[in-house]
Formats: sequence, C-alpha cells, structure tokens
Amino acid sequence: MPDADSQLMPRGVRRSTPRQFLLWILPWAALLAFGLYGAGLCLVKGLNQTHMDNRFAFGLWIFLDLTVIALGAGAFFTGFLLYILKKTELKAVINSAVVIGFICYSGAVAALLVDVGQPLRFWFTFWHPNVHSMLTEVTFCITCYLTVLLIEYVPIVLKNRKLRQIPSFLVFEFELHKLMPVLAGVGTFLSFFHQGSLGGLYGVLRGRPFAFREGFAIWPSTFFLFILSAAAAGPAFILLTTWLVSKISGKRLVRPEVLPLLGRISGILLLPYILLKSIDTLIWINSTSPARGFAAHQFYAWKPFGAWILFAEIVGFGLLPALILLRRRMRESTAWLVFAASLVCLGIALNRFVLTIQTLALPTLPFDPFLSYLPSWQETATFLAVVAYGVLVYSFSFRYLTLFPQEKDLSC
Amino acid sequence: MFLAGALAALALGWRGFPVVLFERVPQPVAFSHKIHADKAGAKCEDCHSLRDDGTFAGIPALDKCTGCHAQPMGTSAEEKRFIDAYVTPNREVPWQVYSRQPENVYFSHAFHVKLTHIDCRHCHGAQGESDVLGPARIDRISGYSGSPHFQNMDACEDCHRQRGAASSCLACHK
Amino acid sequence: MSTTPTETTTKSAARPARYGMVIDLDRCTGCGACMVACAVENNVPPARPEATPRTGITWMRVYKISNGAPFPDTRAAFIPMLCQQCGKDTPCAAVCPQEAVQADPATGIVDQMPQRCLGCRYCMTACPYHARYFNWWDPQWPPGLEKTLNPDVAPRMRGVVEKCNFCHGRLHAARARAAAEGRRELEPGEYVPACVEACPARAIVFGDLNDPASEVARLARDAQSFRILEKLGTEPKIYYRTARSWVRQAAAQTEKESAHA
Amino acid sequence: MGFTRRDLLKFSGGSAAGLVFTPVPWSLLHDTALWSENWPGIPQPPQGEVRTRYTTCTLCPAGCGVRARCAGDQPVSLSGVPGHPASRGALCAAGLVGHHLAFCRDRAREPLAHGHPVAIERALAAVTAAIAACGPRETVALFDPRPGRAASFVYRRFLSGLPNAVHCAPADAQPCGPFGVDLENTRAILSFGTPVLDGWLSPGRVLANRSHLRLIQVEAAYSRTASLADVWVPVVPGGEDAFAEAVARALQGGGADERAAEAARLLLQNKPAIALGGGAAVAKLNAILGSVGQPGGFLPRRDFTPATDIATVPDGSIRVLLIEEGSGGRPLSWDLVQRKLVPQNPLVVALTPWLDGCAQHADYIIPAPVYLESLDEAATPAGSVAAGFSLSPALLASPGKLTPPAEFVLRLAQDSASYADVLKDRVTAIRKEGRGSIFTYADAKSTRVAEIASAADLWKAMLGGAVWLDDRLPTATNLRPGALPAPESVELTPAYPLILIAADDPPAHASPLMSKLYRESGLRRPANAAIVHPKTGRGQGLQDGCRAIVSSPSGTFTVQTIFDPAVMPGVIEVAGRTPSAASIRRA
Repeated sequence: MPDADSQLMPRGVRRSTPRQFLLWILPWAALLAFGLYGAGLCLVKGLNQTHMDNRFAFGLWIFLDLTVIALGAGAFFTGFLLYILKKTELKAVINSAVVIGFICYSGAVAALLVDVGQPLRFWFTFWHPNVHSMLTEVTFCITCYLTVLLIEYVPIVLKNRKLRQIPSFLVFEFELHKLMPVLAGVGTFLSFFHQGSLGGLYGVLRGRPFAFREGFAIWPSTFFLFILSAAAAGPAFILLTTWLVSKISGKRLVRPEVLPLLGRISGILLLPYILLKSIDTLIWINSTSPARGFAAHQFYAWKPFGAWILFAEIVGFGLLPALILLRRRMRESTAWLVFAASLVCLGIALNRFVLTIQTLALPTLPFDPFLSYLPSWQETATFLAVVAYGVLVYSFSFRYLTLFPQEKDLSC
Repeated sequence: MFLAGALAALALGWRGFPVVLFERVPQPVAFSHKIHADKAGAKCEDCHSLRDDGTFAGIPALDKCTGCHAQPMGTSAEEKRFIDAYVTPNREVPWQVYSRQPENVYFSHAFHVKLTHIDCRHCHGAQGESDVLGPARIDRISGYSGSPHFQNMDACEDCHRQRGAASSCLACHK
Repeated sequence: MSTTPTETTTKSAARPARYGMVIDLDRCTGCGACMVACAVENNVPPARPEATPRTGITWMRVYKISNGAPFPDTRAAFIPMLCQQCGKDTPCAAVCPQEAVQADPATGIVDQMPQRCLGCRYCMTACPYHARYFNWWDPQWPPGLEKTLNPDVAPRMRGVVEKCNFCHGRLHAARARAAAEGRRELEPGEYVPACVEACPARAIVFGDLNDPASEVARLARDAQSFRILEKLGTEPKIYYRTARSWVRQAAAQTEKESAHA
Repeated sequence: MGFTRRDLLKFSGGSAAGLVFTPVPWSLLHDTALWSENWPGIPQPPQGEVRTRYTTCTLCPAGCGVRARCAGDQPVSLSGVPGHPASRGALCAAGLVGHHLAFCRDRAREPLAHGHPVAIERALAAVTAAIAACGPRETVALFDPRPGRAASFVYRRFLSGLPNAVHCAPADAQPCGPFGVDLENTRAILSFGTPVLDGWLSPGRVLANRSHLRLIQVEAAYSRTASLADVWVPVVPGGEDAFAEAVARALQGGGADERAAEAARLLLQNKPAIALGGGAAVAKLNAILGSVGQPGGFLPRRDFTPATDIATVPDGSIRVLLIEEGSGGRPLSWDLVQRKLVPQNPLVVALTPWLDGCAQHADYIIPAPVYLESLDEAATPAGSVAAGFSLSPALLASPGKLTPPAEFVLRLAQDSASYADVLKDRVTAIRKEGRGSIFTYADAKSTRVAEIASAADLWKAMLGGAVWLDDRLPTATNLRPGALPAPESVELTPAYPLILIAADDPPAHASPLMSKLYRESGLRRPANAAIVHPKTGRGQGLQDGCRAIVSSPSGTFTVQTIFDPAVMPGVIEVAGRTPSAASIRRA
C-alpha cells in the first residue's frame, strides 16, 4: 500500500509517510464532516437554522464568499502575468495558484447553494436572467470562470505520474497546455467582471447610503476598487500559502526571488488601490452620502463600528503593507514579507466585512435601531467546512501533483 | 460501445421517460360533450358559466347534471352507472380538470371571454366536440397537469405578446 | 410628485394607474387592525414559536416611535410601514437576479413573484424600508385554520421573499367584476387594499396618484404630507402626513439623533 | 471477446452523452423546481363561489356589525359593516380574525366532570341535587359576563325560582348603568383610566368622533390612550379621586393645582364635556359639568338588567356557581371565585368554550360554542344611547356536543324551549312593542319596526344581519348614572416599595395571527412583560430585557423587564394585573 501511495507522487520529491499524512488529514476531514452536517441541516430544515433574519438578510456566508473570491484572485492574476505579460518567474507558483483559485471559487459556489432559500431553483438565474442585476453578472461569470479553472486544473492532475501512463490522457494534456494562454485570457476577462460586480453588488444599493457609490456607466466605484483590491490580494495570498506550505512540509518549494516578486506585485497594486479608495471615500463623505440625506459621520456613531474601522482599513491594512512591500530591503526579509502579506489579506477581509456586515447593521429608517448579528453554529460549521475542504483538496494536490515545479531541483 | 450507450440513452429518454413521468388518471364518468352538444343542443356557457362577480364556475356541480339526469334519459349503461353512483347518493363527481392551473395562477375567463372575445377553442381545443374524455395526465414530480390542452405559461406569454396584453407577473399570478 | 393640478381629471383608458397611499399619522392609534387584516387577506402564516420581530412576516407593520422625552412629557406616534412601492430605480427590482421583482407599468405596483424567487435575499438588503420578508420556515397553520385561507392569494413556501403588493388579489377580483360588466376601467374605490378597509381610524387613503382629482393625489400634494427617505430618490408612492412637528422630524429626517427613537 | 471494463466505461460515457439530448435531465430540473411550489405542507385554500354573509360580533359588548367573505360556506375574512350605527363599519384587530377562534387550542369539546367525559344529563342532575341541598345561608350564583341579553333574562327567570340566588356580573359590565354616551355631540372627555382609544365602546364609533374630541387621560399607566391623549395627567394609582375633586373645585372657580386648573379650562372651553371613570368624585364632576341627561353627555336608555357585582357577594356564601364564559373578553379570576365559595363542597359549573381559566378548577365543564359556531345574540351595544338588539347567526359548522350556556340553564329550569326560541321571543316582543327601527347590514337601510309586516319578517331580517335600535328616551335631568367603585390607593411598604399596575393585556383567546401584534412586531407588549422606568429598573438592579421576579402580597411571578422612560418612576406595568404594592428583583 505505501508503495502504491508513493507510486502516485511526483518523481524526485519526498513526501511525508502515509501515516503522517493520515494524521494531518483526519482532523480536517472530521471538520469537513461536521460542517457538512450543519449545511445539511440548513438545506433540510431551511434557513431558520441560521441567525440571519429579515434585517440581516446576508450574513457570514456572503462575507465568506466575497473574501475567498478576492483571495482566489491570485489564480487569474498570476495567470495573466505569466501567460499574457510573460512573467516567466511566476511559472514556479502558477499551479499552486490555479489550485487555490479552484478551491476558493468552488467553495464559494457551494456556500452560495446553501445560502439561497430554494436551491432547486438555482437555474432560474440562467433561464430568466435580469441583466440589470449585479448578482446575475456575478453568477454567470463565476460559473464560467469555475469551468475555466476546472479546465486549468485538469492538466495539473493529468501530469500525475500514474495518469501519464495512459497515452490518450497525455495527448489530451498536451493539447490543453497549448490552450493555457487562451484560458488565461478568458479567465482574466471573466475575473475582471465578477470581481468587479461583487463590488458592485453593494455599490448599487441606493437604499443603503453606507454602501451606495456613484460610478461610471452602470458600474459603481466599488466595482473598480474590488478588481484592484482583489488583484492586489491574490498574489499576497499565494505568497502566504506558499510560505505556509513550505513551513509545514519543511521543504523549499520555490527559488528565493519568487516570493519577494509576488510581494512586489502586490505592493505595486495596493498603493494605487489605497489612493483610489481614499479618493472614493472622500467623494462619498462629501457628496454621495449627504445627497441622500445621510451625514457620513452618523454611520460611524454606532459602537463598535467607529471611524477607527475606516482608518484601519486604509492605513493599517493598506498603506502600511504597501510601503513595506515596496521597499526592497524589507521585501528581502521573509518576516516582513509574510507580515505584510498577511496584513494585505486581512485588509481585504476587513474591507469585505465592512461592506457586507456593517452595511446591514446600520439603520436606514430614521426610527430604526442599530442591529447586531451573530452566526449560528450551523452557519459557522458550513463556513469551516469550506475551509476544511480547501485544506484537504490542497493537501492531496500537493502530495500527488506537481504544484511547485522548482521543488524537485531545490530538494536535490 | 460508446454509440450503443448513446442510442440506449436516447431511446429510454424519449420513449420510456414520459411514461414514467406522467400518471394517467381516467375520468370518473365517460362524458360525451358531443352527445350533449348534438342531442341536448347545449352550448359551452350553458354548463360552464360565468358568475356575476366575474369568477368562472368551471365544471358544473352535480345539480346541473341532475337537472336532466334525475332519471335515465337514454338507455346507455354508463348513464345508469352515473346516476347510481352520483345522482342518487347526491355525490359530487370527482372530475379531472385537464386545464387545472397551479394554485399561484390567476386566470379570468370574464376578461378573456367577455372583454377579449376569445373563442373557447382557442385554449380548450376541440374539447367541446369530443365524444370521449381521455385520461388526465398528471406530472408525478410537480403534481401539475400535463394533459393536452393544458395551457402552460409559454402559451399564455406568446398570446399576450402578440396582442400586447399585460406582461407583469402579478397580472396572471396571485 | 408627478401629478400637477394642471393635468386633466378625465382618466383615459390609455393612461396607466399609479396606485398610492396617504397615511395620516395623527389618526393612527396603533391598534394593529391593518396588520391583522393584511395577514388574513394575504394568507400570511402565524408566527412559529421561535419567531421574533426580526424573523416574523408582517407585510404591514406598525412601528411605535416616541418623542424621546422622558416621563411625563413623553408622546408616542405610530407609523404603519409597508412596501413603499418605489416608482423610480426601484431598489429591489433592479437587483433581483431572475426577474422575480418588477414594477408593473400598468399599476405602479412593485410585483414580487414568490414562485420565481430563488431566496437569495439580495432584494431585502436593497430595501431601505425593511418592507420585504423572508419565509424562514415552512408556512404552518393550526389544524382547521388552513380552511379559512383566502382563495385569491396563493400561499408561499419556505425559502422565498414576499412583501406587500397592495392586495393584488383584490385588484384581480375588482377587474373580474368590471370585466363581467364589460368594463376595462376600474371606478375609484372599486379596488381597496385590506389595510385601508380595516383601519377603524380611517387613517389610510388609497387611490390613483395619476388621477389629480382623487383624494389621495390631493392629499399627497398637501404641505403636511411627506415621504420617508425621500432623498434616496426612489419616488415611493406611500405618503405620510402629520401636523405634529416632532413626528415629522422623527419620521422624515434621517439624522442619527432620531434613530434612537 | 468479452465485455471489458473499458467497454463498460465507454458505454456509460456514451449513455451519459446521449442522455443530455433527451428530455430527462431538463424535465427533472424543471419539475423539481415546480415541485418546490407545492411541496408537502403548503395548504390549498378553499374553492367555491365567493359569497357575502352578515353577522354580529359577540366577542365584546360593542356589538359591531360583521360582513363575512365566504368561499363556499367557509368564511375567509371578516370586515365591518359600513354605516353600522354602533361600529361605523370598523372592527378591532381581534374582531377581524374572530373566525379563527373556533380553531384555537384549549377548546372544551365535550361535557367533563373533573376532567372525565360525562353525559350532560349527569351534570344537570348533579347541579339540581346541589341546589336542592343548599343550606339557608348558602346561595346559588350565576356569573353572567354580559347582563342585558335575552340569555340574561333566561338566567333571571331560573334564579327567581330559587330561595336565595344571585345574578352576578363583572364590575364593569354596565359602566354607567342604564345610560349611554352621546359621543357624537361630546366635545371633551376627562377619562379616569378608561381606555377611551383602546377598546372603549367600539373603535369605529370612538375614532369617528375623535377629531372633535379633546381627551384628557388621568392614569398612572402610560397606556395607549394616555400616549395619544391631548393631555396625559399621570397620577399615582388611587390618586384619581383627589384629582377629580381638584378639577371639580377648579370648575366651580376654586383654587386648584395647575394640572387640575388646565383640565378644568379644557373642559369649560369644550362643552359638552363628560367625565369617565369610577368613584363619587367623578359622578360629582359629571353633575357639575351638567353632562347627565343632556345632549353630548350621558343619555338614559330603556333597557337595564340590574346584576350584582360578583366582588360584592359575601365571601364564603356561594354553594352552587354557574360561570358563563364568553368567546372573548377577560376571564373571571379564580382567586375571586374561591373567596366567594362556601368552604365545604361547593359545586362549580363552567359553561365555557375553553378548558383554561376557571374551567380548570370547575367540577363540571359544559362546552359552549364559540363566536360564529352557533346562533347567538348581541345586546345593546356598549355606550349606546338607545336600547339595541341583534342576532349573531352562525357562519361555521358547529361541532357536536356543544351546549349554549342559556340552553343548559333552560334545561336546568326544565324549560322545553331552546335558546333559539328565546331569541325568537325577544324578536317577537320587539315587533309587538313596535318601537325603534332596524338597520339591515346588506343594504345599509333603516326600517321602522312598525313598518315591518310580521314578527316572522323581522326575525328573517335579523337573521340576515341587522341591528334593532330603540327610540331615544326624552332627555331628562335629575338622573344619576351608576358609578363604578373608585380605584383604591396602594399602601407601599418597605417590603413592597413599588406600585404594580395593569398594562393593556393580550386577549386570553385569540387567533394565532394576533402574533403579528404581540410577537412578530414590537407593536404591543407580550403578556409577561414588566415595563419600568429605566431609573426605577436600575434602582432595583435590573437591566433592559432581563428576566425578573415580581412579588406582591398576592404572590410572585416571573417577567421580562422592558425599560421605557415614558413610564412613571416607581411603577411596574404588567399586563392584566390588579393594582397593588410590589417589589421586583432580577431572576
């Protein structure tokens, strides 16, 4: 059995013993099972199992979706840099990036299917689409892009030592490989749209002055901010995961210059994002919000969501990491690099949190109170299931597939 | 082999599946519109009438039948059976309505017949001249009617589009 | 307010209706008759044991607000809240991914189709009035009570959104009655939602805002009338009126201070 | 060559590909989505022709006219009768869902003896025996929630045949005796705790006149009426009399504190004015205001059924007690009943639709039909200036084994007549006297009784939905409306430093849809809520929303505290409690 196991592993790399691997897998599998139970309850008994309500119609899950999709942006953006802008150094992480992207998107879609009240009607959106709805845009792009990711994932799987032995698969994989630049292009295009429309999702809510933004044509400013922020967060997340995996597996996976490069890319994108975000915020405070009868300061009068949250988002989790990542000497130090990368990722999460949760917590009716919401265990379990699912898929991919081509050379 | 599989699937999907999907429910009484139209010279609205408030009476209640069939009028065994089974014990006939719409559908015969003067045939086909009433087809999954002459939403929409009639959801749903 | 006094008072068949309400806050005693009548008319199920004010379904919901003054100077007012039938960039209609929500051009009523609804609740986050309600549970009536449901309105199922549609069942009935008499046009007063009919204080006036002669249009033009969150620019068709300045303050203006009320 | 694994793979691959081009996957998608529209548990509304039927509400003494929309024979919604003299086309929230009452829990469905099914004859025999066994100082009492009905006359006839029997009623059954309120002409009301805007008379009639009424509410509780009154005068419970005296002084030009003076000014500026509430002081106020027997004041009417306030019956005197409980209204307090009963084996019979309330303790339960389940009657509408009568025809099929209370008493009296006969007799009597006119609901027309051909026609008309109203009596002064006892003041003790008073309470039995008001919105406070001023609450170590225990001399109970700065400091408002000293502490 151990033999068969090692048969599946890529040549020239060492992996933990089946025993160790099993020990690593088991807790995650357990978590996944528990989460699936929670999700099952929501599907069978209905969404009364959650702590969402008529005021807090969106909760933990939407926050999860927006966040993981932003973090998963690494897939399209790295692909874009590699295949379109020919940044060949990134070949070292592209496979890992694709897998992460696939995990994030499939996880998000799964969560969405639990989140809707009538999963049996999921196809209505495709059959009777309302073209004016950002959610339609999101649904279409994410579905398409998930397929793209799947197709990008296939060759990685087919490269597996055992599967290569089937000739037809080899041919298929070779053909697919020629397709990669096209797919990368398509993927980039789709991603730009759904990342954007995810931002638009809240930006168009004229009934929610805290989230509503003016914009260009049909797209509110958040549309573009989301694209930029996602593009910035993607590489940072890949950086983080790569570092994490090498720490856990105790192996050198990529050449030393790769991670700083990712960091630099992230920093370069983060700075303009912060700039635009600040401008957008100023416009909102001085024109958009007042025009709708809401003085912006009143949004921050409710504890715990004071103005600090805005400050943290822009300075603590934006400007600070950007500056770190843009200074070569700091980039060279892994500690700083990882610290900054984690700041970027947390910043994105915070931004998505503010947009989803804080927006709903703030009252719109003048005689309405501030609303609070705490997810139920079923919600949390479903959330964790997505995380566990990600870890599992990644672990298996890492064990049996070649996620980091450079690992072989580095390990000998 | 691949082809064989494909063909098998196609055959089953097109031939077998509908049989499984639809439940065939026979009508409780072999009623002939034809005979009633010819012999009794009945017109549609004689039995299927509009109420004053504009609602449609649909299939008439038993007393309408009893009006003529208190005693057998003909010699047919079916008529006798009908009288014994329903008229004498005064039991309503559990007719199967081919065109029974889902609960959430609102349809006003008054609007379509009185104002727009659409002929019954337009939706109900030649039901009025039929001599035998076939079994009703009921979708086992959705529980909705799958009978011929069942007007589904597409049929409604087409007609409404052609005539530029109301197109909002709640115009025809409730 | 699009209807101006200069408009002709004759209602031509071509001209679509724009149904709306004017609610007199000085008449409302918060008795809740409108809420109950609404639930009966529209087959809204009673609360599940676990239901709370935030998970219950009340198409028509009466809020109690106070002037914030402590004993003994305190004063209360009641604000009936229902779907405000926004006429411009209707927030919920714009966001629904599958056209389960649309503003009917013939009536101005914002339609919600529970049978088309996916239950994504995007429309609920979009609605500034919290006038949309989600079926968190399967609807359930005590045994026997389901026999008293209104045949003109289809019961909903778990997992979909519903909201006030000006008792569309009553509009259907009125139209059918008119059709039986060979009329296409409805006479004013032929169609009245349940809450309007039930209000013992006669606080709600309902009618066609496009008909400048109608009382509702006249009252809507009145200086005492205002709309809630008017500045959002969604042109709601529910007007409120009061002579009490503090009530208007608390209901109309959106400054934080009154949010504590 | 056999069938290899690869062949199998190919075959299944092929069939999968083929399946896509058949209707199978697509109609499965489609039909499962349709199935979600009517999956198990989604009820089917009743079918059938929509008809309108009329009846009269018997849930409270207001006697509102009811128009019922029925699908087939099934009432699906109720609404008011436009133009109805007593209700002005309006119903209250509870009345709008009266047709749900029959389906509520806690229904008594068959005669019970101490919880066990029993034949009604056995119950009759037991009561007859107990009555026969009554000692000299022991009384037979019948509690009649609505004196003045034809049923009440049945009761009185029965009781009159017994040595010592009392016809009891709630204290507030006939607030001002044989008097109605000429609300249409009243300009100002000085109300001492009367819920003028929240259940007094009929909502339709009160609110139709609200616009020309100035309302001064004298009440400790921050009630709905208080919150909507033109002036709210908060006084500590028991302080009403003193305030009434002060206003009286001010009205006669004497000096008074500023609140009383303002009230007096308002009353003088808006005449005719009346004072509502209990106590001699209030009666005196009305005398000063000259509101008795004058337009816009209290006008006498021809009907009055004297009945004893059950609270005034001597303690430990009732041997046999028959309790009639209506479909709606506040149930009789068992504590009170217990005090009145003789110590040794009393017999209590509950003539009620409900299993809770006094029925829990009764020896016999005789199940009564609820509203709309059987032909019933509504006596003179509360506060009407002329005697009145209307029938309440049944709209729902009555489940068997139900006995209208009057019917039970008739059988006790060995009277062969049925309740329906009694009602017929009442109608016949109305026709014979030939006074007044009837208002028919269907056509909103008034017809003089004298012009109605026969008693049969009158009966038919009233079965179709109609209210008879007597001619007004000539207004006469030198009359004094009966007055309710004044509320007693509350003695505070170190143990009980706070005052417990009643907040408006949810009806004991109501449609589950009332949850819209009590549980699905913050509109009305639930029954177990204790509302206190934040200062008071914090003073007792409470927090907003915390569970707490209220103790008073009459016992303790747990509540949910709600802080409301509108409430009088030092006061606890709990639904449906009688005023007393109390203390509250965290649970």
